[in-house]
Parts: sequence; C-alpha cells; structure tokens
Amino acid sequence: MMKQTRLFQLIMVGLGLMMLTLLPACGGGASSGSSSNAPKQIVIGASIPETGALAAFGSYAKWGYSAAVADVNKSGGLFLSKYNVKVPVKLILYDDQSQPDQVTANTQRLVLSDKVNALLGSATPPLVIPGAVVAERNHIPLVAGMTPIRAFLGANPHWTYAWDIFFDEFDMTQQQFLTMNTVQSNHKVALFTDNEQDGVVMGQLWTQNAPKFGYQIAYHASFPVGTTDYGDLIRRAQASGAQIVIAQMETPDAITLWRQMQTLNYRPAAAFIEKGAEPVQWWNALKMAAQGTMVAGYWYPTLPYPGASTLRQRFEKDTGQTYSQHIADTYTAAQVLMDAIVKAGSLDAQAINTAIGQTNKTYVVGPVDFAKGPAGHTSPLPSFMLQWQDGQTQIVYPQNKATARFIYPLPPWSAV
Amino acid sequence: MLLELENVSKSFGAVAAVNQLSFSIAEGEVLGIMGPNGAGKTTLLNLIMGAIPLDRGTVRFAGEQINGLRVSAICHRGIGRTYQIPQPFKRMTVLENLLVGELYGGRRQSHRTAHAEALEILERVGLAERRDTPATSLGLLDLKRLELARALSLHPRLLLLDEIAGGLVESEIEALKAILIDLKRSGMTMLIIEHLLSVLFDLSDRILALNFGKRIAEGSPEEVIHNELVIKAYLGTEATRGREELTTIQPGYADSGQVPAARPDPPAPREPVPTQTNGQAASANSAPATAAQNGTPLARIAHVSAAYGEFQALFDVSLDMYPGEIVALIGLNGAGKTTLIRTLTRGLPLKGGDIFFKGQSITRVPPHQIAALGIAQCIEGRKIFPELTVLENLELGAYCKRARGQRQQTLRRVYDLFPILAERRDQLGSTLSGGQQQMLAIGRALMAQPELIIFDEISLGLAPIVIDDLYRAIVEINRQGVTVLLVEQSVQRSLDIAHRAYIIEHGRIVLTGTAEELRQNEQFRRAYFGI
Amino acid sequence: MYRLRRMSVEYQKSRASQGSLLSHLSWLRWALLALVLLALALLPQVADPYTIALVYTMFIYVALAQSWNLVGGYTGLISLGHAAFFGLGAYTTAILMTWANVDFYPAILASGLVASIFAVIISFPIFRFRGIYFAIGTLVLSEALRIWMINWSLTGGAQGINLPIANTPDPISFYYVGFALAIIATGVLVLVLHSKPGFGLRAIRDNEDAAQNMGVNTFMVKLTAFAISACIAGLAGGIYAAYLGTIEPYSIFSVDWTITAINTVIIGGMGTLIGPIIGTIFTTALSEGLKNYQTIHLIITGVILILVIRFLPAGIWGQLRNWLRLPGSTAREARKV
Amino acid sequence: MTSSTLLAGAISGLLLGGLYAVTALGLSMVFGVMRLVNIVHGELLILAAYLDFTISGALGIDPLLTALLLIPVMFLIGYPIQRWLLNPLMHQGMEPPLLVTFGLSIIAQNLMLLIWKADSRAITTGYSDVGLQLFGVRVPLLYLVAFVLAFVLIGGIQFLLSHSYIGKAIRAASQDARTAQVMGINPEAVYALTYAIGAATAALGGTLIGMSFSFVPTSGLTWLLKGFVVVVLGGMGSIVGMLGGGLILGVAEGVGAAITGTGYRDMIGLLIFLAVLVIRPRGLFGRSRE
Repeated sequence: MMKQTRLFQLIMVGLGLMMLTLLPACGGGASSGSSSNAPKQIVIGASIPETGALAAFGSYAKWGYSAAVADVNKSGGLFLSKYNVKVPVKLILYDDQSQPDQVTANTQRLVLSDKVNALLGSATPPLVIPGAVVAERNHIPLVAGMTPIRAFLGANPHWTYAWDIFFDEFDMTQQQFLTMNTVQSNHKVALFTDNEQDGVVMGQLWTQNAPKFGYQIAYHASFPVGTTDYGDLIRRAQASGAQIVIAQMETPDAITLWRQMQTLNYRPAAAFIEKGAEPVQWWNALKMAAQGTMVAGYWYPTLPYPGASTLRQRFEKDTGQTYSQHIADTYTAAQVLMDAIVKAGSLDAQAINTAIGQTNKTYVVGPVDFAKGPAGHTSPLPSFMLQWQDGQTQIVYPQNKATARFIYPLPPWSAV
Repeated sequence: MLLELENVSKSFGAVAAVNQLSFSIAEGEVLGIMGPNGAGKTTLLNLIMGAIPLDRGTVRFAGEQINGLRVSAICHRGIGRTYQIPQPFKRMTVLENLLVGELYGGRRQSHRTAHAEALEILERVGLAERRDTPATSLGLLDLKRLELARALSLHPRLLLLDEIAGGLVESEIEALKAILIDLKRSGMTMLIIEHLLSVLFDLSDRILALNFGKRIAEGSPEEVIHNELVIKAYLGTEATRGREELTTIQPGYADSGQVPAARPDPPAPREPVPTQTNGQAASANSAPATAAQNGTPLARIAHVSAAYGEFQALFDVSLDMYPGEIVALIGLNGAGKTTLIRTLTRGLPLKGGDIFFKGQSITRVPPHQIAALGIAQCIEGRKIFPELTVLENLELGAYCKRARGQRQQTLRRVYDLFPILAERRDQLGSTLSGGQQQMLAIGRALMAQPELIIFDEISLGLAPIVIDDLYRAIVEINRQGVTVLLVEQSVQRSLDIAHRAYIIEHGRIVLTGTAEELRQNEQFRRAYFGI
Repeated sequence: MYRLRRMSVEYQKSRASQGSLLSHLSWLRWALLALVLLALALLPQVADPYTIALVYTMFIYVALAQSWNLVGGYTGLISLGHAAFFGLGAYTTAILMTWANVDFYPAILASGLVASIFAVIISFPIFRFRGIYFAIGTLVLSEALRIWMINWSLTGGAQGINLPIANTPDPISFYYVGFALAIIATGVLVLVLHSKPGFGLRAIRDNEDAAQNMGVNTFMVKLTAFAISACIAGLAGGIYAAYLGTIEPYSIFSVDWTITAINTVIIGGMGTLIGPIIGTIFTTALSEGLKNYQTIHLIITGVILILVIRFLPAGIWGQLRNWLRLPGSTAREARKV
Repeated sequence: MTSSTLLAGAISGLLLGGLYAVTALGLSMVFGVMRLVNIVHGELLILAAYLDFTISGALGIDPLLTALLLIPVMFLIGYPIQRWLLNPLMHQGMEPPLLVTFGLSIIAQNLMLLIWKADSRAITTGYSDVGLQLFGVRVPLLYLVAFVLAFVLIGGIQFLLSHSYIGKAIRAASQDARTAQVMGINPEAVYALTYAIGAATAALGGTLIGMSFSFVPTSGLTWLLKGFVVVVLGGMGSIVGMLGGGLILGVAEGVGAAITGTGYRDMIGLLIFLAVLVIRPRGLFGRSRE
C-alpha cells in the first residue's frame, strides 16, 4: 500500500510538472495571423448551440452558415479589391451547449485565439447577446439572426459592431390577435412566458397589445427556463377560463408544458407557442398532439424571395429533416456579412462594419436594411402566422398568404 | 478562595457524573483529586472550563461566577487546562502552539514579548530545542510537556492538570514531576487529577477523593490514603461493607431497599470445575500446573510489543491462557491492559512477537474474523448497540457462522444466566441500566459460543452489588468450560475468582503467579498502591 | 518562494516583520519573486491578446482559490458556497455600473464589501455547523441564493444584466486589475497568517476545542476569516462581471465557481500559500491542453482531484515541499489531517 | 390564489413527496451508516434516468420494468466506489471522502454530457401524459405510481434492515463500527454493501425522475439538494422518516409554489433545510455522535 502510494505520488507530481511545462506552449500556440500582404484566408467564426436546450436552433444555424460559406467558396472565395484576389472563407464553429457563459468563452477564443475577421451570431437572445458583447469589446463585426430585434436592442441600444436580422416583436405580438380576429373566441388569453430576454420583452408587448385588439390577458405566468412542473400554472390558467394560450418558451420547456396541459386536461381553443413550436422537434416530440398549434413565422419557402424554395429543398436533401425558417435568416446573415466584406474590399474590421450598415438588398429571407429597425443595427422581417398541420407548418394568416385552412378550434384532448 | 464550587451537579442521562459537589482552592494551594475510573474527575474539569454546561450549582473564580461563560472567556479569566490525551495543534510547531496561548490568553502584548515568554516557558518544561518541530512528530512525554507548556503560555492563575503523568514510564514521570514541583514552588495554584498516587501525594497540599461524582474523603494525603472508603473504592471489595457506608458511596442506593448480598460462597475456583471441556480439574493453585501437564495453552501471547505511533505501549509482553482457566490481567489504567487486548483481538498491529490461539498464529487474521476463531470480548465501556433491541444485540453476538446455527440454544443459556435480559428482550439497548447493559455485553459475547472470553473492565462505574452479580456470572460461565481473561483494576475482586494473574505496569508484565501467591506478595501491594 | 509557517516563527523571533522576511528569505528567493512579478508586469507589452486574456483569467482564479484557501485550507471550514460570494460581487458591480453609473473601480470595491457583509450575516446560522454540516449548509445557501436571483425580476431575473461596456476598462487594464487582485489576495493571506489571527485560524483547524481552551474566541476568528475570504471572492466576481459585460444568474452563481476554487486549492496544496498558484497553473494548463475537449478536460480534472485526495493529501506543492525537504514540510502528518 | 389551487398544490405535492422520498433514500442510508455525505448521489439518480431512457428506448421495454433491470446495474456501479475509493479514506475524518464524492460528481456529470449531450430528455410512455381525478384535483398518473412505489421500496428496505441478519449488521456497524468488528462483522464490507444498496435505490428514483420530469446531465445537483432536505426533515437513520420527510417537502413545495409562484419552488425546500439546521444544528441528522 505505502509503496503504491509513493508511486502514485511520483506520477501525480510528474504530471503536475508536465502541465507546468505545457502551459507556455499553449500560450505560444495561440498565435497566428499572416502578415503577408494578401491574406491566405478569411476567417469567420460563430458559437452555436449544437447541444442543450437550444440545440434545435443550433442545427439550423450550422447548416445556414455552412451552406452560405460553401456557396462562396465554390466560386473561389470572396474578392478583396485591396489585394485584387479571391480569398477562400474558413468557417469556425464552436458548441456553446446553450449556455451563455460558454458563448462568451467561445467567442473570446474565436477572437483572441483564432483571430477571426468577423463573427456570426448564436441562437436566441440569451446566447446571441453575450457573443455580441465580446464582439463589441474587441471591435469585430458580428451579424446575427434568430434574435427578436427588441430583445437585441434591449441589451444595448447603441450597438456599434453587432447587427441583427429578425422579426420585430412589436409586429409579431400582433399576429396572434389578428389571427384570432378571424374566428370566434371568448377573447381571454393565458400568457406563459419564461423570464429570459425575449420572454420578458414579448410578455410586456402582448400585455400592451391585447386591449388594443379587444383581448384580455386573463392570466400571465412567468417562470425560469428549465421549469419542470407547470401543474400549478396550468391549473390557474384553466381557472381563469382562458380559451387562448400564448406561450413564449424554449422547445423542451414548451413540450413539457404542452404534455402537462394534456395530463391536466386543459385544452384551449387556440395555442400560440412562440419560439418553442418553431423547430420540427416540436412536432416530432408531440406528433398529433401538436396538431393545430401555431407559431409566428417570418419566412416561408413559397415567398417571392430569390432562392427561397430551392433553399428548402437543398436543406431537406442535405439533412433529410423538415426545413425550418431559421435556415433562411442564418443563411442570409452569413451572406450579408460576406457581401459586406467584398464591399469593404479588405479585412479591415472598421470597413466591414460600415459596409454591413449600408446593406440594402433583398435576400432569401427577404429585404434586409438596417435603417428600417426601430433603432439602428436591426433589420426587421415582417411576420405572419404558421400552424402545424400533419408535420408541416402552413401559413394561416394573413389570408392572402395562406397556404392552408385554419384549423380552429382545437379538438378536445380525448379526440387526439 | 481562588476557585469555589458550590454543590455542582452534572448527570448524563441516568448516570450522575458529578453529584452535589462543593470544594474550593485557595490562592497558591495545590489540590489533588483522586478516584477510580468513572468517578467523574475529567467531567469536573470540563464543568469548570465551561466545556459542558452544568445542571445545578455555581462555579466561582476569584469571586466572580464563571459558569455560563464561554470557554475562551473562562480561559481569559486566568484558568489553564491540560488534556488527559494531549490535544496539540498538530500542524503547528511547538513554539506556535504556545504562541496561540500567548496571543489569545487574554493579555494584550506584542508579538515580540509573546515570543520571548513562549521561549521562556519552553526552557522551563525542557522543550526549547524542539520548538520548531511540528507537534505531530512529538513523543508522548514531549506531548505531555507541550500540554503543560501550552497551559502555562496563558499565564494562568489556576492550572488544571488532567492525568498529566498517565502512560509515562518512571523516568519520564520523575522528569515531569520535577517540573510540577518547581511550578508549585513558584506559587502556582493547581488542581491535579492523577491516577499515579505517587505523583498526586508528592504534589498535593490537600486531596479530595471522589467516587460516583461525590466526595468520599478530603484531607491531607496521609489521612486520605488511610481512609477506609478510599481504600475500598480502590480495592473495590464491597462485601464486608456495612449498609451505611454503602449509602455514602451509593446515593439513593439504600432507599432502593436493596441490601448487598452476603459474601458470595467461596468463588468458583475453589470448587472443581466441571470438566466437559478438555477434561482438566482446575483449581486456583493447580490450574497452571495441570495445564502445563496436559500440554498447550489455549491462547499464548509471546513476547509482544506494540506502539501507538511514536509511543511504545507494550514491551515484550508474554501471557498464557490454559483451557478452563480464569486469568486476571491487573494494572492501572494507562498500564497497557487494553492495548494488550487490542493486540490480541488484532485491533492493533504488533511491532514484535507473536500471538497463538490453539497453536495457530493469529497475527495475520483480520480483526473481524477473530470472533470466528472462538475469541469473544466484552469491550471496555460495554459498547452495546444503543439503538438495537436487547434481542438484536444478542443475535449480533452470534453473527459469525460458527455460532449462528445454534443461536437459539445459546440464547436460552444467556437468558438463564441473566433472566432480566429475557424480560427486556424487546427494549432498546440504550434504555437499560448500566448493570443490565454490562450483562447484555457479557451475554452478547457468550452468543458467539467462544472458547475464550475477554472481560475488559466490566466493573467500571457500576455499583458493587451489581458487580457481584457479574462476577458470579463470570464464574458460572467459566464453570461451563469457557476460558476467561479478566482485565481489571480492582485487584481484590479479580483475585477472588482468578486462578492466576498477571500484573502489568508501563507496558511490561512485572509480576505473575497464582492468586494466592500474589495476595502474599508485598511488592505487588506496593506496585498497586504506590505506597 | 518562501514557506509560511516557518516564516511566522522567524517573524516572532525578529524585531520587526519586514526584517524577518528579509532575514529568512535568502536574497535569491527575493530575486526570484521580484523577477516573476516583473515578468508578469511586463507581459502585456510583449504577449499577444490571447495570452494576456489567459493570464488575466488565471489571476482571477488565483484570487478565488486563495479566498477559498483561507477558510478551507487554513481554518478547516470546507465551504461549498463560494459561488454565492462571487455572484454577489458580480451583481453588485453590474447593478452599480448599470443603474447608478458608478465607475468601475468604486463598483468592484463595493462588490468586495457587499460579499463580506453577506458573509457576516450568514455566519450566525452557518457557524453553528461544523465539518460536513458546514459544507452542506454553505452549498444549500448558495443554491438558494442562485434560485432567488434567477427569479427576482428586480435584478433582471434570468436575463441578468448587461453592463455599459463602454465604461469598462480595456483588456490591458483588466489584466493589471486582475494582477493587482491576485497579489492582494495572496498578500492578505500572508498578512493574516503571520499576524495574530493566523495562529487562531490554524489552531481552530487543528483542534477547535483545544483552541477555545487556549482562549481563542473561535466564532470571532472564524468570522474574520470568512469575511475576508468572501471579500476577495466578491472582488473577483465584480471584476469578472465587468469583463464579461453581460451576466446572468445561471452561470455567475453556478456551483462551478466553487468547484474551480476547490479543485485548484486541493490539487495545488491546501493550507499553503503557493499551492493555489501552482494549482491554477496546473488546471489552466490542463484546460488549455484540452481546450477542444471541454467535457473530457473536466472529467480528467475530477479524476486528478480524487487521485490527489487519495495519494497526495498535501497537494502538488505540499508534496514537492516534503520531498525537497523545505522547512516545516508537513510530510509526517499530511495524511492524518 | 384560491383555496382550490392551494389544495391542488397540496395534493399533487403530497404524491410527489413519495418520489422525493425514493430519491433521498440512498443519500440517507449512506449518511446514516457511514456518516458520509454522498455528493454524487444526484448524479447517480440522473445516470439511472439516462440509462433507463436509453435502454427502454432501445429495447422498447416499459421504463418501470427497465428500472428493475437497472437495480443490479446501479448496485454494481455503487459497490466499487465505496470499496476501493471511499473505504481507504474513511478513517481520515469526514471531509476527504466528501471531497472525493465531490470529484466523482464532476466526473459523472461530464461523462453523461459526453455520452448523452446537453439535450434535455424525458422518459415517455403510453401513460406518461395520462392524468386522473383525485379529491377533485387532476394529477398525473405517474405521481400516483411514484407514490405507491415509494411505499413499496421504503417498506422493502425497512424490512431488509430490521429482519435480515445483514440488515442488523448494517445497523450495528452504523452505530459502532469497532464493536461490530468484534462481533465478526467486517465494516468495510458492510459500508460497500450499504453504498451499493443506496446506489441501487437510485435506479428507481432516477427512473421516476426521468418519467415525471425532463432532465439534463446537470440536473443532479437539484436532486441532491432535495435529498438533503428530505434527509434533514426525515431525521437521519429512520428509513420510514424518509417517507415523512419526502411528503413534508412535497406538500411544502406544492403549497409554497401555489403561493410564491413556480420559480421559487426549489428554493422553498432549501429554506426549510436551513431553518431546521439552525434550530437543531447537528441534531437534525438524527442522533449526533459527540
């Protein structure tokens, strides 16, 4: 025993010393960056949630970013007028496990260690904003999608290096009521919002908008992400007699909520599950139980934007999954960034940043113009209402865009 | 009066550790406190220091009532205390140990003077050259020195010494005594608890003898040592004791109406032992002889030495137990009795020597398999499982395979021996009285169907008549053919029933022989009483 | 470098503390120390941003580790709740800078203060437990605080707070702030440990009852250590928050901060001054070496932690010290403690 | 809030209490016998949940049946931990073993992260979403199942401890290891066995967690803390006490959540824990040894 112990002690201390010698190596290893006049490659980095509660969004972001970069590289990369050459683009993606502090760490590493020339955003405000802050501090331009613009601006009204292309909550939080106006209901709404950035912002907006459209928020539940037991909240919502459920929560939480609503037999006439019901995981987890649930959208393959329908086919061919609108805004975000680099004609962060600001063009997700936002640095996308029908999302409002009949009211649980 | 106690009482559960005790110490006086184990001596110190709250009474120091104050505050009043088992600050050096006292002793002073004074004290107790050694690497004597030095670093007006000489060998004791006498000369007020009467008597101006937490005698060393009660308390022969004396020792005993049994019939050994075991007619005087004739001892401890870390507790100890014998192992506490038992039951690794049971060396056997060999023991302090029922306790006694089978029969035997256990079979162990607990412990040992039973200090803190019952039981058990090793402080009792006895002192067997031989032996009496 | 316990003895011996340090530490050691400090001070001039950021975080970890070391290593209070102090510090700075437009420096000072005040308040219930009970109590307390902050809308609930990054220093200044913090943290320990409280703390660690008998008011001494420790952790939290620019309760109050501190100290060597520093270098090197394998890195850390507890109770530094026979090495009793 | 929501909270909480009791069982046994705070218990629960999730998913067996399969598995995972990792440290006081389990939880957590990723999972079956009416309150069927199982399991363990020889040995060793040794009991073996049994109970506890709630690799801490609360409330040592503790916590959470809102749910237990600790430091884990 004693001998063995001593042996281990030797090993341990040896290991320790090894580590100590290892450190400087790492410090050194963290340097690169070509100083030759024409850069060998353009490095774009992003931290995305490949795992964790937001993994669903991460997978779309990964595809959207990669696809856009691949397209550019097919044609030899981006043309930099300053050096008069085409330079290939290298995309670096790190998984942040859906954790904000991990986003910070990843982005730090992208900027300091990988020396990226520009950044793309993660998914949803809690993850996008920490990354944007790092970009801001290090003066590296960052273009993000998947972040409702008011939440984005709420974090910092005066972004200088961070840009956002997504829907405007103000517009989006009207869609639910507009949709409901097309049918009969008791105009009583039960709100379920988590207390993350977008949850809070949209919770407030719905509370403001409801009276304008003649609706009453009968019950408003606010709760932290990752809540496991919604029983109490559901019972209260039920007690309030609300026929309309509007929720704003992450997909796993939304699934839990919906399941427990079934268990406790609370069946609203209409349910809008914002954010949570966007990815196909929602349908996959609940199948027919999700039939008729609605979620606001901002993109649809049939919309008259360049390459819209092909983008969908391409995604479904690549992945074998059902598409999500997120492939469009992430693809676009990458395009906008790379167009700006070409416009800048160099890798000067300042120049690229300015170029982004001047973007005014219709992309696959729709028209992008950062002047249009309620404040700068945000380009809002018009929203409409989608409904899950047999594993597909269909536009049900506005009627002129509608792609399918509006299922209303939801059949009782027993019928599911 | 520097320290005054006014009918102070403290009891743990049913046991009264300190009972209506009052005494006082004058400035510059040295008060010695003596009494057998469990007399409540250490509890007394804890009460004075405020380490445990007292139930009733008051403690005054220099006129101020101090009971209720927090320990550190009492210490600041000027009371220094040493622990029976040294409790140094292990990872600090000797000097640092003292600096704690110097700096926190309640006297404002600069680090420099603190340092100087600490060194002074180290000189005084003879630790100066060890000052930078971490306390853990000290031997026992130095640890005791440190205890003393640390108490002195408080510059106390009163010094409480708990068994400061315990476990040391003659030369060391002398060394320590010298320091204490020197202290006394310098006018230090001291309260000394000590088993080594030699130390106690040489130092004390006045002696207070306790038993069962009550004063049984007080006065000059001379008076106290010749006091009947004191001798009895130490020798523990209660049989001849008249009722009234009994009551003085046993508060509330008389009113319980029990009258101690008349002297038990001349105990077992004087009758032939039924020979169902390895057919030997054992009698006190013939036992070893016959055993020697009919060959090998049941258990043999051969030249064993053992140590706790730095401190050697046993030196080349040899001891034989022949089948059917009752062997007594007698010695003061700290003499090494329990250590010897622990080596026998593999609780403590040997430094040297060997131990045989039925001819086989058992020094490789893991402790939990000793029972399986047929060795059972009643551990000092009963150690019954408080939250198991009496029955469960007994069943666990028969845990090892060899006994589990016939546990029903054995159980009956035990119930015959101690009917009370049968009555209480479903009570929790903790609810039994001390005596009953001891019976349970014995019964539990029997359940293992052992060939050798070790009884370790079974009479500790028990009322004499209870002890009588236990001893009768032991004789009975032995009569049924079980070999018995009896570990005792109370000489008289053990000699009454033992065939042979070994006297252990400072980890060495100093004397051995048949009960009769020992009774006659002058050296033995001295060895025991230290007078 | 130098050894503490011995120093304190020397310290007592000498006329004045400074004298003693000098008298004890050969000029070589001083030169070494000075050299290291100088090198660290000049690093930003030469190193690339990544290395600077790396060393900066190491400073924060050293501070955090030393803060835990003071209670865990020297006082024997195994705190599993240091995340609470760190988090409180972070939020204090965030709130002051965001709502009250307080400058960065006063804000972080406030962080330290708030953290220690919190420590003092909780000490009254929490010091009634010893050993593992204290450990559990602190863990529960910090988790309760975390849940509270997640739900408390006043502090932004789960979305946390976004600091005005414009008002926060640039990376280089952060580096020096961190540098200062690490030095202060270590320095405070030196001061505490060979002034009077140092003896009290170690006495309590070795034997609380005996310490009381020696007149140590254990409650007050423990309180002092706890408050100082909390203060350091709070400062670290404040600085870190400003550095992040955006904080949310999940990660800022995460038990991971406690884990990091404990790992660092135990691996480096509990109850030693150099241990936490060695530990920080060790763990950082490890995570750098495995930066592409986050989870694997943590698994290995866990394994190492266990191996150290099992076979290297004195930690890397403690063991080295024992082998190099540096004065007062704790070889003998290390396993028993 | 209306009295009806309070009642609902109370009833569903009461049922949930059974689940809490099961999840705390292992923690309580290990603490009771070895005086060891098993920080990794939370991870053991979640590990069991993941195993059940994977196995029942792959083989298409009912999760509760799978749990039965998991019992020996968890037992075998637990045994070596105590035998070779913790036993050698037991004599060094309480902190070193505590810190080792601390290290273990780091390892376990990240292993699960490695294998199952950070995605949140839930064990679903035909009856996961079934609810039923109870005293006019609608509650998930699963809570009721968990409640019943809790009684069965705890009854079983209680019986094992009080009626089997090994059970008595465990109790003896927990009260006085050295004396137990004299009786011929090998404490080290008993410890390992106890720990293994504790881990085995996590098989059921974890499964129930997985079926009633969603979980991620880092969920362990929450359940560890709930475990502490239950152990404290139940009064260490008595297995039946676990049931009491669990029910109290369940109701307190249910009612508390109905009053303060779901977010603070997990905090309620912790506050109770601290309160109890402060009122009876040490004592609360049952008898304290001094």
